[in-house]
Amino acid sequence: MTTANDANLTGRGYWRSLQELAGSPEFRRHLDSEFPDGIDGPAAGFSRRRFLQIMAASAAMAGLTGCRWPQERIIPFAARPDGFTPGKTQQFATALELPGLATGAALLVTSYDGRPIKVDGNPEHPWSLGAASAQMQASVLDVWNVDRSRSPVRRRDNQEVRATWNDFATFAAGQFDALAERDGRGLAFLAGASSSPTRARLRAQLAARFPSALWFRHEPAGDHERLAGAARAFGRSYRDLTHVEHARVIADFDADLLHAHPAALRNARMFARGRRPARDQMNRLYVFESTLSPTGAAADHRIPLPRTQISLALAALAVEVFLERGVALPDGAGISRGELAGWRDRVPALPAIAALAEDLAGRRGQGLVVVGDRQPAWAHHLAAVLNVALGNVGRTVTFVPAAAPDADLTALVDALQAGRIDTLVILDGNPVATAPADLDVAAALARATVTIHLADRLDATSERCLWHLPRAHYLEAWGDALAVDGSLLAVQPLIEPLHGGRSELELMALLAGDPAPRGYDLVRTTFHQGAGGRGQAPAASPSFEANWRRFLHDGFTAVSAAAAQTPALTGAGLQLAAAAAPNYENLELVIAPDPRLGDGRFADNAWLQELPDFATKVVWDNVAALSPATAAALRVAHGDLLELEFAGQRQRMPAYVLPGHGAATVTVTLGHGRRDCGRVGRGVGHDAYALRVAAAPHGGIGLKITKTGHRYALSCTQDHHAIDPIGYQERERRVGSLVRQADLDHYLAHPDFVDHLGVHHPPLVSLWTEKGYTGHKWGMAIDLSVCIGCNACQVACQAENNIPVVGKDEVGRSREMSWIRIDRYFQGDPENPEIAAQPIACAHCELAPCEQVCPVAATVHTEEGLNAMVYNRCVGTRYCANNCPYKVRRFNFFDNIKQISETEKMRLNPQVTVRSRGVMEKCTYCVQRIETARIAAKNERRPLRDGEITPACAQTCPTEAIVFGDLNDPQSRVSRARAEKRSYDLLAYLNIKPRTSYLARIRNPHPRLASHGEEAGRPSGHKQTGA
Amino acid sequence: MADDRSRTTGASSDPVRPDPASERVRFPRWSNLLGPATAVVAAGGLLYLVVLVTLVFHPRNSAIGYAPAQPVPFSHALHAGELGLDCRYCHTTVEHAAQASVPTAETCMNCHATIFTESAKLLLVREAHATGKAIPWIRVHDVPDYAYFDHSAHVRAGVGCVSCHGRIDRMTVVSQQMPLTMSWCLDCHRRPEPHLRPPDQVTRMDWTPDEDPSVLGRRLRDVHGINPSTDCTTCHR
Amino acid sequence: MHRAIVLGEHDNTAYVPGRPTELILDGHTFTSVTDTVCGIVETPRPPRAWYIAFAVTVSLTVMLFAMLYLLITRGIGVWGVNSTVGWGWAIVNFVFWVGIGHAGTLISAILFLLRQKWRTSINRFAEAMTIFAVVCAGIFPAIHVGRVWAVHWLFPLPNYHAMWPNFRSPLLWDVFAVGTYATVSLLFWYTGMVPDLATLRDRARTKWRQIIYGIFAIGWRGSHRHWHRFEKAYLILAGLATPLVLSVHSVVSFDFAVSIIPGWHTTIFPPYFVAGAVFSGFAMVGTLLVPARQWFGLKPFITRHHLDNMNKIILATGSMVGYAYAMEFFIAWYGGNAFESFAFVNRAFGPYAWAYWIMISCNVISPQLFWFKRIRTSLPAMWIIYIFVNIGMWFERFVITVTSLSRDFLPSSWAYYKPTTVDILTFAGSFGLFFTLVLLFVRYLPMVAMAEVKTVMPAASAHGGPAHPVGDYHGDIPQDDLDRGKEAH
Amino acid sequence: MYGLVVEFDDPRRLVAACAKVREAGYRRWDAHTPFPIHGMDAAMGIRGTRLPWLVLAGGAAGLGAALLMIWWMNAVDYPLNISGKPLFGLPAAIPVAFEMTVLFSAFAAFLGMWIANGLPRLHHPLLQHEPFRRATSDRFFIVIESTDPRFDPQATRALLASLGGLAVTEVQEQIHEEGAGR
Repeated sequence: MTTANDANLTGRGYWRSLQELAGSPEFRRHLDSEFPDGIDGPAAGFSRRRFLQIMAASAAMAGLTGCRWPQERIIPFAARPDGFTPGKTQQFATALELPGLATGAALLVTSYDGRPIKVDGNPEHPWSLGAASAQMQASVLDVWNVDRSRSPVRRRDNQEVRATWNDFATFAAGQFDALAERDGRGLAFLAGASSSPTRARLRAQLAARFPSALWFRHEPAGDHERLAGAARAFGRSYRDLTHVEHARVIADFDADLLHAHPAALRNARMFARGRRPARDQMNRLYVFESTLSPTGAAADHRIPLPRTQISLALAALAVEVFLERGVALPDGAGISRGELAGWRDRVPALPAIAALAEDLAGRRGQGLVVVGDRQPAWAHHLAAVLNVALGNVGRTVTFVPAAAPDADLTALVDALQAGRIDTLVILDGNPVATAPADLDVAAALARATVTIHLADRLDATSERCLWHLPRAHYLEAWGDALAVDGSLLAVQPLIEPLHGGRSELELMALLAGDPAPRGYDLVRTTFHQGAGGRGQAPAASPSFEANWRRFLHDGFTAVSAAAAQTPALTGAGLQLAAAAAPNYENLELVIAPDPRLGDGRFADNAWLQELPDFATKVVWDNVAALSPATAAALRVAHGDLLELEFAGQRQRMPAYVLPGHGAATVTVTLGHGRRDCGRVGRGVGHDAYALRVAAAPHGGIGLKITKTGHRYALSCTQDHHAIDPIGYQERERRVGSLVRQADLDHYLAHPDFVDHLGVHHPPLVSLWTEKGYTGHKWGMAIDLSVCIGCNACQVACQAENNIPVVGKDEVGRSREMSWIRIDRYFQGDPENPEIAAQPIACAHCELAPCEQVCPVAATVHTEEGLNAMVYNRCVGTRYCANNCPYKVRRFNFFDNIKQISETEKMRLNPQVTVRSRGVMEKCTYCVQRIETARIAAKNERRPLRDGEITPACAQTCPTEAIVFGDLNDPQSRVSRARAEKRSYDLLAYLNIKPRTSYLARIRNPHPRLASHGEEAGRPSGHKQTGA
Repeated sequence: MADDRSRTTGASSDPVRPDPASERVRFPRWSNLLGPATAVVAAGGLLYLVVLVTLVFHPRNSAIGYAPAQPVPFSHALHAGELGLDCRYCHTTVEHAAQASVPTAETCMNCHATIFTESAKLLLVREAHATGKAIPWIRVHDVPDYAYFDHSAHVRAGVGCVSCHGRIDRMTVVSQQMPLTMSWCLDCHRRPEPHLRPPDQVTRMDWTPDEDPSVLGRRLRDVHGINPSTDCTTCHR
Repeated sequence: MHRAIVLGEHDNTAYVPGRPTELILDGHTFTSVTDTVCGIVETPRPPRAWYIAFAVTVSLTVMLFAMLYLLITRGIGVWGVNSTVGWGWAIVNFVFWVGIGHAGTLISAILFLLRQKWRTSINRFAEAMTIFAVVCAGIFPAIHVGRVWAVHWLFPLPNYHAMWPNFRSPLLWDVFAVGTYATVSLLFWYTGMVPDLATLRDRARTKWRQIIYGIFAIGWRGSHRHWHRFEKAYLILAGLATPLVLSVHSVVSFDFAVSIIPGWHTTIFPPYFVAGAVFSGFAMVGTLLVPARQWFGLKPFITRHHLDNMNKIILATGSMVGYAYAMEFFIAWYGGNAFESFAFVNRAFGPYAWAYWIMISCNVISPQLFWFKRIRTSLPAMWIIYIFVNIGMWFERFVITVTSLSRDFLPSSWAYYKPTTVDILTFAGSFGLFFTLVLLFVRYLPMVAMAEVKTVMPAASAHGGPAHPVGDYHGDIPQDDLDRGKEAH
Repeated sequence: MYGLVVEFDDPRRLVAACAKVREAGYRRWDAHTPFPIHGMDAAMGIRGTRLPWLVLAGGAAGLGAALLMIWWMNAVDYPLNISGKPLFGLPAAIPVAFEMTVLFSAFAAFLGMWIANGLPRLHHPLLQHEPFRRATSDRFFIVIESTDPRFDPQATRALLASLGGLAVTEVQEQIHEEGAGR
């Protein structure tokens, strides 16, 4: 049933009600655009939900007919499903496997009238804890992308011919029966990494039907090294499972433990819980990395190194630990003290290593050494040895068995070239676009007679395959996956496939000979054979149905703690592969998946494209990042268009001078510059695959840089323009008072240090008697100690509040729309600076400067102290934005909502008004959630409970840095947070009384190490810097 | 040279002689009325404008009485009036959701499976029930999309259906009875007493308090702690 | 008696003790005054220059409206403003034009109350310019809002949202201040013009001129019983307009001063804005008068003495503005607020330094040249300085509005503002509108207040000697005036 | 006939003449000049106008209206918590109050003056009197209306002639149209 709210999905309803509009040009433009070419996609395969969407849309689009405002239709169900209340959101548990990680994340998806509109973490699941990464949350947008492929496509003499699944079924029947005749000789499958048990089961079935079929795996950003390392250490491939809650000393070697790691969400949460600023209660984080990651920013000690030198730093640690600290080598270490001694002169000498060794050795069983996927296998092996030796295994780290990776793309290409394959089924991925540049997949594909590609878009690979099959989005299909801890996750659809796509599982089942596979049955069967119903036939076991229902309801079945394994070392030999350090003549290239777009699978996602990169704050682009010293040495300026040459491959990229980047190292990120994706991502940024070679997938030494002489315009949400000396000095001077921080010792000595970092001002008094707030008094506290700047809150806010995407040019003009932004400041030594992240959103000041200047009272205070922004009253003078000291107000310079397709409008949150052109908008503390909760409480005649209301940003924050609640309730979490000594208000001297306050950042450096950027931490005297 | 001109004319004391060519225009006597006339017209026009805006263009006139023909000629007068069905029999979610929700074809068929099974009027309903293809009703009470109204909040507080929808039980074709303007909403949010009734009486169309409604209203307010807010965020999100 | 001759013009700028300066030269009589001033309006065809100028200004005006159409159909985004710098050229232009609109009323009202006889020659022109400037100014606040179609919400009109405007907002004060200023200036201008319209009516040759001027002259007969009330009303209007002049730009300055933005939040703004407004207003009057007196033979009325006086005022106000700039800096430093002091350092040496130094050189340095009488009385020199002042004052508003916003409290949101073509063309268009109105004015209305000029002519005094401006009742007349009055006869 | 008119070309003579006419005890008479002449009020015996009081009243009305409006709209009808400020604060009300005071007084002065002068009046016998055309340029006139109690065609004409003007002429009520309409 559609409602008034549905109509505002189009944002138009918002206008109609303004009688004044009738004459405006706006109105006329609507008339033109009033009758769009209906809903994208075929109307075939009507399901109830599908029907609803179409009716909803058409209702929304029922044009401006008649002089009254337009007629809206009410479309009731013919038969309403149980427990479904029209206009109320429902939540379903499901899961998503992020590219390359082969581990599922447990999710909770919000659905409105059958339309998935928001993705959150599953709070029940121990490895998600209600948090969700930016990518996970943005994945909902892909369902509604208009450039998804609409039907199977068959290629006949280079003509794309639309076909149907039936056509394919008939074709497949003939083709694969024939293959089955000859045991599947010449048949090969190419798939991505996946943990799905059902996929494993179906693969077994396929293997049974085609015994000699070949399997290959392609993951541009895979974890081969990790698995290989574990295999060497323990004799079989494992994934290490980190238990940060037990760790007091964390050594992160290029692992980005809190952000890009498979267990990042729980790691971040546990890391944060271990940061209580009290004696002996704070963990200590050492990070060795080449480019700047959120983990690095959160570290107590961050040591920027070229990627190739990081494993050597690890070796140095081993030397220090075993030789200097006298830690015994464990059995099966695979190396002797003598051999270790031989490493001494081959490893770098770093002061941090000694301190780290001391900490680790001093805290047996409370340390944690993790190594990243881009480090060589031997480093993973060595890390395992260290963890065993330090007694960490079983406490801070356990191991989960993982399937050994199949042969990789290189092997496939060889096989194809050798003509050993005539039928290739590509279940996942886009090898043509994402293969190393020196691997000609396209040509190889041509060697096979039958190539079948299952993909969500007609991409570069599809164009070279005989068959393209539309792939169902994970929110449209049944499936399952294993979480990082090995627990079974349910993947269940929230909506029928919009474009008749099918899942990987269904395709596999089809090829395995099942004429009409249903995802539901496939998963159910797996569940029945596994966790669910111990082998008995479903009918036979009464408990099964219950288990199954419970499984779908919870979204997962927990694993027993016993499942955590602590395998023994095999004693396989440890070889140190020392690499020469790069220098300015011989630079090092680092190729990493993009923190936002991953390996490129999210390239068509507008939210992620416009999400500022954590370090560079660049949107709609990727860059070649290098440190200031390197840039100076190479005479490269910020924004120069560079020509990168590596291993005979060339690519142009803009230079970004990034403080704290590894020396003589250049980092580029994958996933950008795709030519074969939809409208959103096509040609955005620069394709880093062009620099990749199979031999060195993560780059290496030997990069050459030449300046093209061209400049390149980057759009950043911060430092919009090259900063002049005056501005630079001022910024340096202010940061200390904006982001207040201190080392633990200093904090314990001077708990009130925050008060000495702001402007010294006379007592703040108002000229009038201020309004008291009885009843609720909403407020927020943000703990800078634990905010790692992962951007999750920004995407959560975007999804919850229908925040438009404006594109590269507009951001370049400083017109980004995000309600919450994460300010990132560098301080101190440009080569290894302090990095501070500070989330900023409307602080709902009690004496809000924005309100008094609005001539039409469009922004006013509520009785609970919210700074309400009334869009339908706003005339758009922008005075409020000018007068906002935090600059958190956002203005609709154009009619942003008209930019997005009718289909995408289906995912807008009907609880939030869609803002039209010419009105101001800003963070509302998610007032829609407050009102919904309030009404619920009122209807039940009970008071609101603390924690009952959670804004989207707080809900998704992996580190619980954001706390929201009632300041009048002394027991509420937010009140307790604000009661802390280190709580301070930003720009307090203005006497605006913000409702959002910050908890100063407390760092826990090793006492013997002079903490870098210490001037930021230790207030030298009472300097008057800003507020 | 401009200078010269001024000097010469300046020097000549030759006065301006009325040019015989131009006969002097004489304004007739009635032209003296032009002044007062303009004043009257201006004042009158202003008044007219005010009347136009405040009375004629007011939603009271544009919105009230809006009664579109529905795809199915359902008569509330018959069902709610004569048969005395309770509102909640069909509008099932009104007490616990924002939307009262229009009944499903199933609901209709609960009765019409057995009575008037052949009626042509019910064709669409039977079809909907059979095919699952819903009936596209036309919305009558349509508040702007940026105004968020919650039925449950009002019904639980004891605001009678009549207060906003009028005597539905007398309508063969449903029509809008109230302006549904912001000021109209505010009136009740500021003085809810006259519209409050015991929650169990909410759906009674013909209910009248046996005491002074405002007195009862005040009591109900105290009992249920009803204090409607006039904060913007109460309705606008 | 002999007079110094400069450029073939009588130089009446010399101060001769004991003898008031002659304000009307070339022995003009009442008749010749009427002939000269009315002659301009009555010539069947104006000089070709007028047509050319008119064609240019009209096309600029058309462009202005084209830009407004673009703005209203596409959105504020067609301008250069962004989330950090929410106000750009639109507001700059608004303040600029309002400022220009100050000279007229100042000349008519304040100089009137100060018994400055010399004002009579230029006040009509200046008042006209005021009205037109305010018209141009009025456009910008209206169109700079995001939803023009809702702009009437700024007025306290009854509505069924039951909502009222917020009277705490300086923008609302603006609505009232500028509205009142425009209205009162118009009344003042029209009142003063009625007797001259009557003159035109009575001289009119053609039927339609008689009818149209007749209607606007509302039957003025020069009855002295009317003159009596007329003078009183005029005096009162002058008395009202004087505080109004001061209030308008004070209120405009509140838009900035009442905010909390460093560089805006300054108590010196009201006086500083008013001085600046007078400064720019006189510059604009001069810019127009110097050519006008040349082309329309008004040199005997708008004499070098008049221009000299105006230049002195420009020198005075220019110095005030310069003092204000200095004082801003001093207070920023002395106040000890880090944000405030940075705002000013940033103005002078930050990304917008170029604008700041243009402002300083045009507003502070160039008018100082008026200390030299040679420059003060040289037509080309003063005209060039007028132009500089106009430019400088526009940049002052730009500097205040944009630099303060572009770098306020949080360095993370600092941004640079660049105008778009639309911004530029809109501003150019507003000049088109302004000059179109000016050209129409000089073509169809008396440029000099004849009735007032006549009162300051020697022949006008009942006691002989130069009479006193309208409204001046009991000023006693120095002896030698009487003598000169006699010798004139 | 509307009245008798004498024309002058010199303001000084006019002033003297006016004094004489006044001494002669006429009431319905007037002087017409292209510009206000100093000393005429005394010569003609014009009493000060009460216009200032009207303006004062206008100003008071404006001030009252403004304050009342602001207080009622922001503090009574829909009180909103804006920046935690008082619902009605005099300082914030001053600018608008001031402007409305000025606006109302200006209208009072403007309208009051014209209405008191009986203008606009497009039709008037004098405006049809040919010589009178120069009354707005360079000539000065004294008019004695025939409706004045002391008016006597001969005596009045004699008096006017004695004033040293240029010429004494008659002004007709109507030039064309229905001859003597009254």
